[in-house]
Amino acid sequence: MTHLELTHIHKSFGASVAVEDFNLTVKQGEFVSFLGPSGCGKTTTLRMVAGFELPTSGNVTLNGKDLTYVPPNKRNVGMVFQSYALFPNMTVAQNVGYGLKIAGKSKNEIEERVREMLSLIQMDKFYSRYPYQLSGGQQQRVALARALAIQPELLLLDEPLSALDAKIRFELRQEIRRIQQKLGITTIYVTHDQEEALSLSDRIVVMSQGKIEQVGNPFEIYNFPQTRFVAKFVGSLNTVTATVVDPAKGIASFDGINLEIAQGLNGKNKGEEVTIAIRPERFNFLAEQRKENVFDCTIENITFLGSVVRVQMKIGNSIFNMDTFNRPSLKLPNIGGKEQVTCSNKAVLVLAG
Amino acid sequence: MTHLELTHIHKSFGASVAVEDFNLTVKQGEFVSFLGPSGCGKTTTLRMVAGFELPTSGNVTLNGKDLTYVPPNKRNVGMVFQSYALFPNMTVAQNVGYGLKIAGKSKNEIEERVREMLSLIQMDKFYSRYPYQLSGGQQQRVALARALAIQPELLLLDEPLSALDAKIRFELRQEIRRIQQKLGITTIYVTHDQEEALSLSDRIVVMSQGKIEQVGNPFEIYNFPQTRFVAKFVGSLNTVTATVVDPAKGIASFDGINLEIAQGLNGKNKGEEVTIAIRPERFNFLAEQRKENVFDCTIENITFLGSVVRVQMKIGNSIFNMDTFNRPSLKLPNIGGKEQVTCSNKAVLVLAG
Amino acid sequence: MDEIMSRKRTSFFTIFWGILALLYFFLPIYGTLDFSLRMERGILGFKAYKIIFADPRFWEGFRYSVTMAVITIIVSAAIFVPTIYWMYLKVPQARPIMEIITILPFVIPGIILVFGLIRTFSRPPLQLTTSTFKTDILMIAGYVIISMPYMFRAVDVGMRSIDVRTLTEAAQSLGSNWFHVLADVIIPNLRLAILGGSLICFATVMGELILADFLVRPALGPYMVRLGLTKAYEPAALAIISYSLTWFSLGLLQFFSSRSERQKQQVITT
Amino acid sequence: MDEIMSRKRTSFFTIFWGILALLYFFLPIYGTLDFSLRMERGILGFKAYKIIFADPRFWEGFRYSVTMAVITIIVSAAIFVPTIYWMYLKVPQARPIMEIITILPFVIPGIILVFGLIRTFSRPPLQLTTSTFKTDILMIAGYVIISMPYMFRAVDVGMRSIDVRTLTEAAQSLGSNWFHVLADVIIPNLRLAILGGSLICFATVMGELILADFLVRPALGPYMVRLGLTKAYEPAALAIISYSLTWFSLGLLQFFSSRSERQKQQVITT
Repeated sequence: MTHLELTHIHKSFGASVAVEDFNLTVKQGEFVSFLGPSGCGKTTTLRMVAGFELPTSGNVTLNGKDLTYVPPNKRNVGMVFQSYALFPNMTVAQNVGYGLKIAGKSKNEIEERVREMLSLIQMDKFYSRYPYQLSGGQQQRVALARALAIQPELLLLDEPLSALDAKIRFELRQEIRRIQQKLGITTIYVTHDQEEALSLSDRIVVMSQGKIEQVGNPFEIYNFPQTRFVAKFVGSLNTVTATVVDPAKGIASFDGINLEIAQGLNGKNKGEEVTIAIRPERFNFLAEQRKENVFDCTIENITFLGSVVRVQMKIGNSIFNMDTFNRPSLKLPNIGGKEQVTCSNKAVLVLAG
Repeated sequence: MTHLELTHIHKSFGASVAVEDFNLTVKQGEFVSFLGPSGCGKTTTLRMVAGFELPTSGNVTLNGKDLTYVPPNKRNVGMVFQSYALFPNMTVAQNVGYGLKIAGKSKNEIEERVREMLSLIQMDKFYSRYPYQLSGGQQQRVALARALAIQPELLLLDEPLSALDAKIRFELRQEIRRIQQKLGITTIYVTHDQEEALSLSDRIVVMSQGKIEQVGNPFEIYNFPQTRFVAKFVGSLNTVTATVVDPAKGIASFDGINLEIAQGLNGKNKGEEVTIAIRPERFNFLAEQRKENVFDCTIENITFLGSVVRVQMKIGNSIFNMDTFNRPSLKLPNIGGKEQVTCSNKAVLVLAG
Repeated sequence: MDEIMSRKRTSFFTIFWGILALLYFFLPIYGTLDFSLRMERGILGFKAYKIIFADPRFWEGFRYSVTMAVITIIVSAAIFVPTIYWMYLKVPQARPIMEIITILPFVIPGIILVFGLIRTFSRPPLQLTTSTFKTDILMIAGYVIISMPYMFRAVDVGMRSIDVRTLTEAAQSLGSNWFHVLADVIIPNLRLAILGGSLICFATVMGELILADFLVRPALGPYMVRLGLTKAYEPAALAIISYSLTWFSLGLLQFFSSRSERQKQQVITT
Repeated sequence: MDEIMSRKRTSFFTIFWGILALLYFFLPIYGTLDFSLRMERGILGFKAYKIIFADPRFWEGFRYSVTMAVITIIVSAAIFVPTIYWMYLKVPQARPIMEIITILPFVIPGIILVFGLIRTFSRPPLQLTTSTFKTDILMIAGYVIISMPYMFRAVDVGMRSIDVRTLTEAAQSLGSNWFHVLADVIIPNLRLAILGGSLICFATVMGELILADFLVRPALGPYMVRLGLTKAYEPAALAIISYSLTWFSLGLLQFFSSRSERQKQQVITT
């Protein structure tokens, strides 16, 4: 079932290393995202899959066939670009049909396939329009249809939504997922937007400085980040340096306050320093009687973020953020007031590196 | 305490109306945001306050002085632009000191004030740098310092964070609020980003198509939207058309399912159609025994959005979204499974218009 | 009220500059036109034009210059379109060098350029002035150099307005080879730019004087000068004919560009 | 392996075109240089140069053309910088018209333009050919037109690289009036563009031939042509002198632009 395989991919431009020892196996029909900040090598990796860049070493294999040195126009890979890249001189129909025309298909066949693709993206009516007559979101839909029209073995999307407005981005995201699932096409999606990656992907490859940081499904990536980078890049996070008190029971302390950690502190020594992370939404105001992880805090600031209210609070000498949903019945504490907050011992992460 | 007053401002460009009967009173030291989609007239209104546009009718009054026809260079109003607009030929210090130089201040006075401003934005070390040597976020800080150096009576910010990355946007947002509160300067902030407006402002003016939709503090705007536009634009929302069943008790029904509405349906008649809105985060899986607003639903889809998990469900024949915080312990239902969800009767909004 | 004033001031300045430009450009043209029609004392008539159109040397020069101009355009386009495309795609860092090279004909006085050409190619080993055919090759080479800045700039601006690299990659990922990329995607989107460059090229060659004069070829430029030194009314008529041709070309260009200007802009802004 | 091939191919093409361009441009120059040094049979020497530098008419022409060029540059800059600024700020929709107007001197053959000018201004009511001073005014007017495309384009490109409107508003909100906006913000950021336009302007005027010839003024262009018709080695030397001047100017321009090119680019990309 392995469809696409990248083995020991390495790419350098002169002295600078863009991608380092990249290994990944993608299953037939899987939706994989490359997530990372700009310059992390995600786009370079995608371009090596597309054939626009050649790896310095390593191999790209699709369906068991080595593609590493196959030119891009012989790969049968569909590509969608951030800038849409529709051909301005062609109508929507001509754009969508271009790959079929190049492949030498008959007029009828092209016509039929174009109609089918336009109906898939729900843009039948735009058949004879030119790209400049379309909005950005519509152009990107057409670009998607164009890439899919040639029935590629692989669909590559390079930050396809970055140039669009928030509302259209949200809509088109759902559209992409719907079409991908309907066609069952193996897809690689490059993005720097964690929400896009989390909401779209079967699996996410988090990258930083040319290296893979973590590969996992959205739930794993968000809730069990394996490195400090992943924890910081995906979602927001409170971090604090704590000292190991009891490795066996999983207790560490900061500012003289003890913390219980469900995952434990195996392999750490007493007195060793560890980085502890807690997501803001894992805190709660103390509602019932509890013993573990109850903290006295002073409220520093309260900020509305829309559906979420962020409470900034001081526990010991450290500042933490707590997120709660914004609701009219919410009784917000006063700034400067003393409160008690708690978090589950499962919510406390110990970060590597 | 009224500081800035806009009365019956009207602006048209040829036949098209950009701003219509805009009335607003801003108190000394208040932070007011203009929030709305592009083309809603928010920037035009700001530009009339700055003096770059003249209103077709109406008046702009600052500290009791009519500014309507005063040219922009005589207004003593600080302005920060989306594109930073630093003077490329001047160093950071020269940029910040430019307004003082124009005002004919002495060299020593300029020097002192520039140092003070640079320390306020924590960029003392960048004194002799040129704009091209700074990142976008740093440039915008300098632009802020430049606008504040002349000790303006009013600070105007026109989408100052739109050109920046998400992480820097978040940081600089807090920085702007900190400086504004420290100096106590009356501020008008134009944005299309609801999160920015909600997190920064004392009051928000929501605009659409040249008209004010609602004026209120962030809590009011989010939790008690007065118009359908505000409800849709700020936060995400489930809407459904329901029929009034019992105006007195506040009961309406959709797809044969009854809904209890705490705010009531006064003034509506039985059988009348109303638009009902519920925010996704107001739904919960049924945990305890309840009578009102318990719905049988079928789970349609589950999407990770980072800290939030969005559950798409069908109640009757209508699709609703429910948001819950993403936590490892969360027991997510199966897609296609039957569940019971509930929401408080206070969570049900009746939209006007 | 103040706004009305500001509006008025704006349009005052616009009109002021507009009238000044009109006077500056069209007074000479009007003068020439008026003069060209006065060959027969006391009446306005086309006598000067009739004389020119009856002169076989005019037609010879016209035909020769048109032929040269068309060949120059074809050679220029064939050289510059693929070269600039290649530069955009593969060696964008070569742009400053290309700019300097193509600005040279602006900067180096025309006479000097011509002297250099003639000096080099009228002696062995590269003697090109021995037959009219070889001389015409030299003419074309010179014209290509002289018109290079226009062609380069026009094509360069055209290339810049499309995203050459991404369009190429999009076409490649759909199965296109280099030939198809150029023929289907790049050239159709440069049509207007190439047309604009060609028209200016055309006008330049039609009016070129020194090269044709020194190489003793029957082009329109030397004919006009000779006419100007010996006759009074005919050169004026010739000037008007040349103007009309130019305006006609410019009109064509404007017609095509305004039709697709909106396209381009919208593509860029969306 | 394939990549190495592709790399090789790229550099092969680059080198190929580079050599072709070098030959095309520098073979004539080399030929001219070589020829100019051979005035004395059998030895390479600077005799032709000495003759030119000893000729008072050369110095007269040189001085006259430099003066004209400098005045032309000042007049052009004084006309175009404020006009283009105004256009960017208030009437951006006038841009196509401005482009057409400023492209005219490219498109209208030089001779025609000169004919028109002379025809109009050598008769009442605007007779400007009665004294050398008035004729010089006419020369400047002509030069400004001829060099207009370069000056307009250079300043236009410069304006486009800065955000004229926002910078103006930023300066205004800090208390600047129009004069200060231009002097403190706009012109300093256009220095390079104005310099570039001025250099091309300079080269154009230095090499201009027809206008000076027809108005019988002692410019360098007609001097060169006269020399070319009567002498053999001196024109070659003159060509080399002119080349050197030009390259020196271009070098200056390149020096200034490469120093601030990085600035500009970084400003744009951030």
